[in-house]
Amino acid sequence: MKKAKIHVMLKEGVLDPQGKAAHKSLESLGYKGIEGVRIGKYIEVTLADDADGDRDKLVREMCQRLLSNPVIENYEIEWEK
Amino acid sequence: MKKAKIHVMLKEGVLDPQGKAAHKSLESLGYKGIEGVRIGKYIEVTLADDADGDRDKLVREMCQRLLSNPVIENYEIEWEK
Amino acid sequence: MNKEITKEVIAEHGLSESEYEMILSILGREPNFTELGIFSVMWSEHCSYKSSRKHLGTLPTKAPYVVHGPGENAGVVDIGDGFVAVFKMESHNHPSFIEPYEGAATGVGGILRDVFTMGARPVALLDSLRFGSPEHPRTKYLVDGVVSGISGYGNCVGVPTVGGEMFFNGSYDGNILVNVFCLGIAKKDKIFTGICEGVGNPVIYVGSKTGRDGIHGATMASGEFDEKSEEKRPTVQVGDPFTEKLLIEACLEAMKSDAILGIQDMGAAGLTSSSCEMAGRGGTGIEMNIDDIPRREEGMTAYELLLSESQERMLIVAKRGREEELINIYKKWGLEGVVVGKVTGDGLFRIVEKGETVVEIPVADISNKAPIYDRPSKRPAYLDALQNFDTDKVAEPKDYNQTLLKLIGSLNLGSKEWVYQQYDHTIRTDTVTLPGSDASVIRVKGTKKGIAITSDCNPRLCYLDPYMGGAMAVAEAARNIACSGGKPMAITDNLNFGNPEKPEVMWQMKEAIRGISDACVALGTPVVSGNVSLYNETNGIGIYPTPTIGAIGVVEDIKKCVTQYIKGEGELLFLIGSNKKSLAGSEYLSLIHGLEKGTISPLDLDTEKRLQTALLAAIDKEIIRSAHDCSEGGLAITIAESCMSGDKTFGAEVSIEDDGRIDNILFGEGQSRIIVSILDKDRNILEELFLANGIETSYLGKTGGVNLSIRVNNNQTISCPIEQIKKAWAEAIPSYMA
Amino acid sequence: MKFGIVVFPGSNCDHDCYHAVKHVLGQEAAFIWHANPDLNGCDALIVPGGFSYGDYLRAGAMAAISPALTEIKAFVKRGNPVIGICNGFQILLESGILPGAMIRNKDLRFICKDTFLRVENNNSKFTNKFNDKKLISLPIAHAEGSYYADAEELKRLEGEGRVLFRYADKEGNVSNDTNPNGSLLNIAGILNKEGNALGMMPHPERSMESIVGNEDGRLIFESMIEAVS
Ligand SMILES: Nc1ncnc2c1ncn2[C@@H]1O[C@H](COP(=O)(O)OP(=O)(O)O)[C@@H](O)[C@H]1O
Ligand SMILES: [Mg+2]
Repeated sequence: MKKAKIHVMLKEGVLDPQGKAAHKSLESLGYKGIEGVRIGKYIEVTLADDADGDRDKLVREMCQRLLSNPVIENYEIEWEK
Repeated sequence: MKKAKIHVMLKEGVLDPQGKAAHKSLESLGYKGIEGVRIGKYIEVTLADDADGDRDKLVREMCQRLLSNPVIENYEIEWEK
Repeated sequence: MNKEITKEVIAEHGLSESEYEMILSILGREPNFTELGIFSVMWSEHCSYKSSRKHLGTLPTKAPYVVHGPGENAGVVDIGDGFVAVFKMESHNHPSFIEPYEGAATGVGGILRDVFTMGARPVALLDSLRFGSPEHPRTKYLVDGVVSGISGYGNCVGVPTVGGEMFFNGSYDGNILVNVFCLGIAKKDKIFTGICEGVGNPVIYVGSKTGRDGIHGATMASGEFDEKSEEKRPTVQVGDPFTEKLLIEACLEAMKSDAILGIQDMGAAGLTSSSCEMAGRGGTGIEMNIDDIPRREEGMTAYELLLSESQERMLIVAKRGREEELINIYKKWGLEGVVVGKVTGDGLFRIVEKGETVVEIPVADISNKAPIYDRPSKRPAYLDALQNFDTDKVAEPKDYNQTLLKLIGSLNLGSKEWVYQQYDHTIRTDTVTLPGSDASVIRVKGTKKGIAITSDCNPRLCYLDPYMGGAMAVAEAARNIACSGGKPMAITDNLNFGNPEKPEVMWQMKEAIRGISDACVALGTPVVSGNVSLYNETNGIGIYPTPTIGAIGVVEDIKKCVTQYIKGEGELLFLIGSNKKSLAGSEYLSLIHGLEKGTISPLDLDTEKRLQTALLAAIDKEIIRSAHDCSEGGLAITIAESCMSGDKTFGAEVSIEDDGRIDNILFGEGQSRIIVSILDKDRNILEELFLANGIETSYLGKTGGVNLSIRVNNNQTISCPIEQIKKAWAEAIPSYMA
Repeated sequence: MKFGIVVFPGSNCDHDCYHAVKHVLGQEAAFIWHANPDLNGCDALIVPGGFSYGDYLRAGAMAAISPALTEIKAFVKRGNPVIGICNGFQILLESGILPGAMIRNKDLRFICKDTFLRVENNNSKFTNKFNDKKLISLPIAHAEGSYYADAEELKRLEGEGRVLFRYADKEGNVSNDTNPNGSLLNIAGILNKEGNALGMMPHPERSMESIVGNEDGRLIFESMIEAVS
């Protein structure tokens, strides 16, 4: 549990102008059969070897306090094996 | 092979001002043992069921042409199972 | 690093055999690899101006109000009331072509540092942009990236971008131009220079850590493009405007102490050129310990640290004993400050790594013995054929309404609002004249004054006649300043050309410089700073010669500022000036007929000077309601712009008596022409004032109604709803970019 | 009266706000440094625009967790007026002083232009000087100004008269065409429940002097002065 890989995505129902724009651009480049594009953030937090405590809880807290905005975003944490 | 999950990250050695600022900010919240924070993009491209051809090649091309900036970024594609 | 110095290594560093011989004689020994790298960047075209220096020396640089001319980081001009204007223009052409967002963004960062390093607060930016033809597959992507990059950086640091230029032409398909101008304001007695003085004084490094960004960046900017340039891609730097903003505030705060003796940004060739230039100016030496340089990555060599072009870094020479105080100011702003060396008296640039000297080069020789070339020049053979083209041979259009709409709806003549709306142009609350007029005006808080700024150059005219084109760029810039109510004071030049090793390109540059020189002398606007960008050439195809001129002028009373758009119905429209023009080099001939040929209508500098003097006198009398320079697109386009570029749109009834071709009357281009609008009661004052200065005035008509109607020799030639014209004009760029 | 102007690293409208209240309106003004915020003696606060912490991650996110915000929250709790402008609005949202969030402008680009604003409530601490003026013009300059809140929250804001400004046209009509950034319900400015914290995207401090635009912005600061006295 050294590197936390965090995905932050806009909640369902919140307009994703970036995803929409990318979708449109891809279509104008000639890519047809695309159903949807969504764009979010990918954050890697690497912890020091000697950081102690419950690492998952720690990173979850970072997400809640800073890395995501619960009004508009969801996040998911995965740990690099 | 319906939903491509794409991670776009700055290349090794390219300045990541966002990650740097988030790192500092987390430290000021009192989180000590953080070695590094890197921030990139996470993109989901969902293809229509009837989109044909080599899907992986297709999405790779999209990454090269639009979704990533090959000059300073690398990308990785994973398919949702 | 002890890589062997072979012929290949020398060639890779862009050094010629004779240049290498010179290095051997300077050092009295073989250089090591790091030293070779240092000579390579310091003697690159970009840093040494080796092809242009000889000719730059002919530019006029003096006036009683010039405080610092070329040679400093930026030019400094006294504007009275205890204030100076500090300004310069710089190119970031090659990096912007490779990575438009970061290239343009770091271009903004670099020119800002040139200005605040002099102790001035940056107060305004202009961006002068040239792109390839609209049909070229990369053009849209480049426009989008460059504009976002300028917007992303400039907006974040909080400096308004208040104007610029945008021109599309096939000659830029493989080499776009991104020239950025920055204006700063400082107290006259608080100017700083990049000088290294006082043996034993500490040298302090502040700002971002050094990474492997843009190593060889300077060499890249001086090498012609070819297919292989793709491989040089990782040399692009990434900007961090947030750090730049902190650096501005920290530097301006640190400068309030009297602890700083000299300060300079690390631009092209980074630590090497900043330290060598500072020592060069002070006639001193400098010694730095490479182990102390803050770095972003492990395992960086002295070579990399010395040549890196990481952004947002500065070098300071401080008074001995005051270093802690300075470092604490930077710390307060969240920035690193580290003592990395000291000023020495031995005139050497010395780098120490782990206690061992790894570089030792005489500072004076790096700059004084830098090669200067008097490259051969030759008038291009194709010019005769181009100039001899008879523009009377082209067919006249049948429908002038359609022609007008097509022209005004083109990318070159269409509204640039799409661009400047992405730039914060009202921050700092000093933008008296917003973008969308001939020149923008920035208020100087605490005075009644304003500073008018503009950037101009018509590359097509420079291509057809580089001497005239160069002079015209200066004249147009000064004219735009005058139209806004400012007295032209001084200019900065950004000379963009192709490969100087070609005699034809050299000739273009020499001629353009000669034209700039003559115009600056005649108009009383010395050159106080500048930049040269050569090798703008891909696979042997060079850009049109593009000597971009950035100009400033002083508006004595900002209440008297004039804008280009009509203010109400019933204003009288006048054409001021001799009305000499030609189709040669016009936007009309290029867009409608696909021709860029002919002998352009010449500029008469004496007439130009009298025109501007008279205009400023009329503005001072407050009789001018609007003034608009008649440039690209000619008379009809200029009148249309006057009618629709303000908040409100007005029609106009215009009648012209003139001989010659109708398309030339409406769309022909010439110098020293201005469209003004006035109130009926001021007609006599206007006519007498210009007559007294030997300048013609012709009454054109009145504003009002919903149509733009133009009669030529009593024939209705144009009659079109002004809203329709405005729509074509406003939608040109948005619909292209959509 | 004394205005405190909070300065974060990356704030860049701080000097403009200072000029507005100090030199144009002749009030006392002081910069409040984010790291050691001393609000003693301040009657009102301005959280100015800019790019605090570079706007990296999310606009306003890092400023919202800085020590200054603890003080600002307490200041709001005590009932004192606080105005967050542009980035300041984003900070008030991120810190939870105001409800909702900002997302990127609908066309993703930064927009700098004059906008007309319909004044929806002339009775607040920030609009009491408007009398019957229902329409003002102020410039916007932002890339993330598209206001978002869930349906319930929007209903509450509307019901409690807490939507203060809406993007309109020069006749005061509010429609999709007059929405520059995709903001829900054309929202340009909102109040907290207690009515003493305002967040707005347009820049009143840029409309203080007719030589550089108009003077509509004065009304907002003058209303704050009125509310305090
Ligand atoms: N790249 C740009 N960035 C900002 N403003 C621009 C840009 N290009 C043009 N403008 C503005 O648009 C207006 C029209 O430009 P232009 O036609 O070049 O003016 P002129 O012919 O009077 O020099 C000017 O106010 C200019 O400052
Ligand atoms: Mg021009």
